[in-house]
Amino acid sequence: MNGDAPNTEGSLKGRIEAILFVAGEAVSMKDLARALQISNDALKTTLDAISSEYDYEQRGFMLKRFGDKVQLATRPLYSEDVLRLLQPVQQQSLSQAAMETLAVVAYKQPVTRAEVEQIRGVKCDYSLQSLTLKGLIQEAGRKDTIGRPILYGTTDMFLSHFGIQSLEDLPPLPEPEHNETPDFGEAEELIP
Amino acid sequence: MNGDAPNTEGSLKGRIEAILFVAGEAVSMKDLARALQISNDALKTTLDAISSEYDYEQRGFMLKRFGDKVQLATRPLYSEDVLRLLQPVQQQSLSQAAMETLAVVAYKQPVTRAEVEQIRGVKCDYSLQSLTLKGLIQEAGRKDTIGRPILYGTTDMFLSHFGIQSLEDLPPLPEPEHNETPDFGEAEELIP
Amino acid sequence: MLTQEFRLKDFDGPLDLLLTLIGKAQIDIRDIFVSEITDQYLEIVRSSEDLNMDESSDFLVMAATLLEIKSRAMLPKPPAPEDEDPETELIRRLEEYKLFRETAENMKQFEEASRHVFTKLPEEYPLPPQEFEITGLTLEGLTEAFIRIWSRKPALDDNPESNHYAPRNIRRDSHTVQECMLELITAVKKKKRMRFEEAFAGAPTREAVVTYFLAVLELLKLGQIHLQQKAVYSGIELIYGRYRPKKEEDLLNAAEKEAAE
Repeated sequence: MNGDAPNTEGSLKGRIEAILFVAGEAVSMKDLARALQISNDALKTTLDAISSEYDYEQRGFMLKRFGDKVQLATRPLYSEDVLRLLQPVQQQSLSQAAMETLAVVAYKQPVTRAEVEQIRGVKCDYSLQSLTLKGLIQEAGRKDTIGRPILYGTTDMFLSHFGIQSLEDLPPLPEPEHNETPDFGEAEELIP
Repeated sequence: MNGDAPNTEGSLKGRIEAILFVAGEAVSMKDLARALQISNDALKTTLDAISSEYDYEQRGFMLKRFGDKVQLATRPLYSEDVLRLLQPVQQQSLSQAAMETLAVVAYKQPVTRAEVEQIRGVKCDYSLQSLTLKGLIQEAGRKDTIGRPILYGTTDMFLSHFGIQSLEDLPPLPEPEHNETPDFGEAEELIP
Repeated sequence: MLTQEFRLKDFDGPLDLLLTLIGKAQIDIRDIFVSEITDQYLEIVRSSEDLNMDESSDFLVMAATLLEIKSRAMLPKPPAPEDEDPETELIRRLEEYKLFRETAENMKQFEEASRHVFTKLPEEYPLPPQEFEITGLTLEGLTEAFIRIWSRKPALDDNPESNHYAPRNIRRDSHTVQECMLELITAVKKKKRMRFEEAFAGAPTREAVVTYFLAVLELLKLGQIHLQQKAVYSGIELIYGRYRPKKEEDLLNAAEKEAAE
């Protein structure tokens, strides 16, 4: 800290801070100097001092200066903290339905909704949508067939959630009892 | 200034400042501690440090603390500067009637309308209603008696309106003038 | 004249007014009652004709109390009463009220000080999409989920031997509407009339019931049968052929109706 000794009348810095804080938006230097009844040069010097003080101490605020204007703003360094307060991360566990859908997408990707539904035997619109919102799956192109349905695949966030580097690290599926491995290509033809 | 050495990751003080600046409104200590991922105690210590730093340096800001909440606000010392340039909306002061009703509620809470009226000697429906609308008082349960009348108590907004941290900061009730006269059995309970 | 300085709307009630009068006259609360204060008080009550009812009743109570006190003071003292006499009670209430009025005054100073504190509005901060922290995700869970689907599948199939991915046979519907119509119309034609329930006698399954019902509706539409119910809730009968009114006017009405349509 420099020699900004406290005194009963407050400090020029304090006066400027109070004004900029309440203003919220950018204030013109001209208006500021007039309100403080000081010269433009004196104002500039003090703004420089405040600015470097904020920067040096890495305060939560910084002075944004552009053109003739000056504005109090938050330091970008702390934006994550701000976000964490404004939008706390929501903890959720996956429902059994969502987990099954995710399993199908993970092992059979890229896969269409109809294919997932056929394997699970139930409608999967909701769980596919919810998994997409949670960032675990995403659209991975379109299938070159009638209606060009969306193909789903897993995301990088999926890998990181399961702590694996690539899809190859997924545990192998146990062999089905009937050795015929499912063939999805043909499965569609079942339905005339 | 104390040894809040700048570092590349910023400081806890800076993080708190940034959050309070963006929030504008009062933030609960619980939410703040969660966003910062620190303990309540660590938060309290840091808030105390920020607060005394601001006070010592007579910065433009101060920490307004009431109930479980904390808010960044301007130092009253600089209110003239703020008013001169910005003409912000000043909080309205209460009417005599409302202030008296509020005083009774503040010191006797939880208290029923009938009890307030008994002390003030007039009907208080209107002032109780208007204080409730202003968010200064609120229903604080029901009295376990005939008719189960509403009990009134003060709110956090009440603390904020009077710039105090807790009910303990209220000025003590003045001593009755004639200590020996008449029967003040009840009146003694007035003094918290 | 002291009383003319007071305008009633500035006061919030009798206690308030009384305290103000006491303050103006600089008289100890305990010495007020037979003094000129009561006169002033009554004078105010008398001179204000535009009091509203609530205020008036408050004032009347206070006036009555004061009058009682005044008349007591003029009479020889009766033996000490058991209850708190009105004078003591009024003093007590005034004292208590006075405390709160002074406190309200103190609180005003706090309020005034806090009026010089300003806050700012929240910043508009663009928020990224909501982040979820998903708990309980394990690779084991993922494979288990897949196995679960696997093991559930055969049970759903018609043939437990086949797995889900083997070709399935899709059977033809056992009952078609046409078949049911033919069956029903043959039966009704033979019997002339038939109970509604009887029409479904040959339906072994829920699907078949639906098919027979559709067949009844279809026959009705084509005019091959009509339905008759003798009273509300009584049995419905299927009758062969289109409904033909017996009376001439009915016939006429029906003809008109048909023409209108």
